[in-house]
Amino acid sequence: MPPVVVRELELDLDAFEGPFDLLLTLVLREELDLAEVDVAGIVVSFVERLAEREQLDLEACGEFLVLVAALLELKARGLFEEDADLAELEPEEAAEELARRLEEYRRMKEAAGWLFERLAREGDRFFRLGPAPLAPQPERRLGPQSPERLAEVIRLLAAEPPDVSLGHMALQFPPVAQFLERFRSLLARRRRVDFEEAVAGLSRVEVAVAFLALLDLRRSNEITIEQAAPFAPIRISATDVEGREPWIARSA
Amino acid sequence: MDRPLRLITTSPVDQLARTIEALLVIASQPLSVEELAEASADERERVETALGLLSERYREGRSGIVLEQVAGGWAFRAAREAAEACGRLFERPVQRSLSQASLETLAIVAYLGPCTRPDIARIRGVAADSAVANLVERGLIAEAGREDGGGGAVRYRTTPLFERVFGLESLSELPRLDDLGGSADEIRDRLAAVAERRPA
Amino acid sequence: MDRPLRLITTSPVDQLARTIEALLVIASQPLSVEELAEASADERERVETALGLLSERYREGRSGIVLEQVAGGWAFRAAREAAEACGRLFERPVQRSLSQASLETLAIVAYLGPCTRPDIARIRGVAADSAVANLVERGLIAEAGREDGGGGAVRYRTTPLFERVFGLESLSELPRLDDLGGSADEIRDRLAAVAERRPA
Repeated sequence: MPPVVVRELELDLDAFEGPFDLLLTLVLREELDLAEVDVAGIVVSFVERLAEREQLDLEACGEFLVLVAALLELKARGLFEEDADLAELEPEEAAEELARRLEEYRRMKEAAGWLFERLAREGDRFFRLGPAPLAPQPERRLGPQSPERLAEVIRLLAAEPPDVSLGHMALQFPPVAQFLERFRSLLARRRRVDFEEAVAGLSRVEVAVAFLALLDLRRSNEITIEQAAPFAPIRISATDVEGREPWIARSA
Repeated sequence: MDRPLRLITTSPVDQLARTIEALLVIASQPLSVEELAEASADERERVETALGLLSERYREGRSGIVLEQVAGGWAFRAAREAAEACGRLFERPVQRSLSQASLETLAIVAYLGPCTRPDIARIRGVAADSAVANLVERGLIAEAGREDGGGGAVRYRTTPLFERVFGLESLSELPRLDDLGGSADEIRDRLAAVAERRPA
Repeated sequence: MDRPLRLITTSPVDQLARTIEALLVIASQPLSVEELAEASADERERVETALGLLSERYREGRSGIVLEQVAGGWAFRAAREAAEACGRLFERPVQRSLSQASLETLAIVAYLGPCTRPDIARIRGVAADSAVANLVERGLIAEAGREDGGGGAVRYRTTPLFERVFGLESLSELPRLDDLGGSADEIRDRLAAVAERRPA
């Protein structure tokens, strides 16, 4: 059976249908809102693909984990920009928090499954919606109201919403283009660049965005990415104009 | 003379009668013999026979549910002996206050003048359809023409009943909101701007 | 064994049972024992006894009208055996099936409600706006005030219609959250195993 090629993984999500690498590209170009993307759906597609094989494809798993982790982090940034404390978490704490959220979501998914089955079972229960044909007309009477309540409600609607700072997000979420330029200028000076080295000292969000920039460069065939083993250093080199090779993410 | 046992045997007409009971108890309108025959996939004559059985079963003095033939067909109603109890059920206690959704919608219409459902939704940040329908049904707001000289969305304004309930001679007696803006337009712009910054 | 004759004698409980039949046949919502007792001006215990009699009379297989305990009260519905006939004449309360997104949103609101759209998005990891709008339109969830004492995002809760459509006596009939989903430890162990493989 041929190896699982992660970037060719076919996805069928609510917000997107097509191969995984197209999805990444659209997200990077901000043509697709990450908030609309069901990452769990991507994971399920991948797991289904893996299950078709008899052997566990470790290489594909590693590659997939890295990609999905980057996607999740970006998405988490977008959805919870007010959770500034999340960025300060130690890796163990972050893993704990992630496990807690995954668990919560999994329970809700099961609850949704329970509701689905219940609805199917109750499909033959018919009851009347609305008033009976010959029922008396109910009269809804409203007691005296104070006009002050109306002014109060308008003032509440005019009050600034709590804790929203868009500046925070702009600060924490650097544009991908910034890293595209950074890698291009590095590679103009050096034949080969070590990813870890290039992103040393950056925050985790910045590293994630840098990684997505890397994938975008790979897509446009500007660079070649090599990794000897999972978690081994990622080496980036500029692609020779004549000899553009396909993307190789090899394991030892 | 009672023959309720006939309804619970398994002879076909009794089964048809049960189907008709089911249809009538969930109907919001009287059902004609044709509708009943079509829904139960049975013949008109047999439906009429079944209705005869049911009229006998559901009649005054024998059941709290009474089957009645009215203009549009057949329908269940409450027995007269239960009229007093039914009156108590439908006599709603005077409601002391409106829901938050209704209050916000009403305040927007009162302060900003005739406005459309999209206007209200933009300021509240959520769809206003059910709140508007509720206030129209209560007679607190009413349609007031359409936007753009007739072609656009329906506008709503407050009614004289609204002024009575809120103890106002006219809308000009509403508490002033000078701190939010000098005119309805200024207040509208301010509310719309805040709404955009509110979490969805 | 059938005893419909009991309902047409004039003993007081049978008369109360007829009053309750009348109330239930015209009610738009399930009626609680309290509401029935208040409308019929009778005692709770006697209302419960009468409901016991009526449950026996209006049950599946015996009558086309079925008395059920649902959404915190008692209500008549059509017998299941008449579902086909009912389907020819009426729309199901939830005619089209709900999407996965809507079901998940509904589950979150049912378990954690009242909650806001950002709360739902946080758990699902996907924006919930269209699912929420869809559920509001179907009447399965409704607005329930705003967060932060009035100025924040709109909160939502499930409606009595939700309980009726899903045939729930109350929300407490939903499976316990603790019984759903695997153990969190399993996920933690797997994450820990991945972390250990990473060179320091």
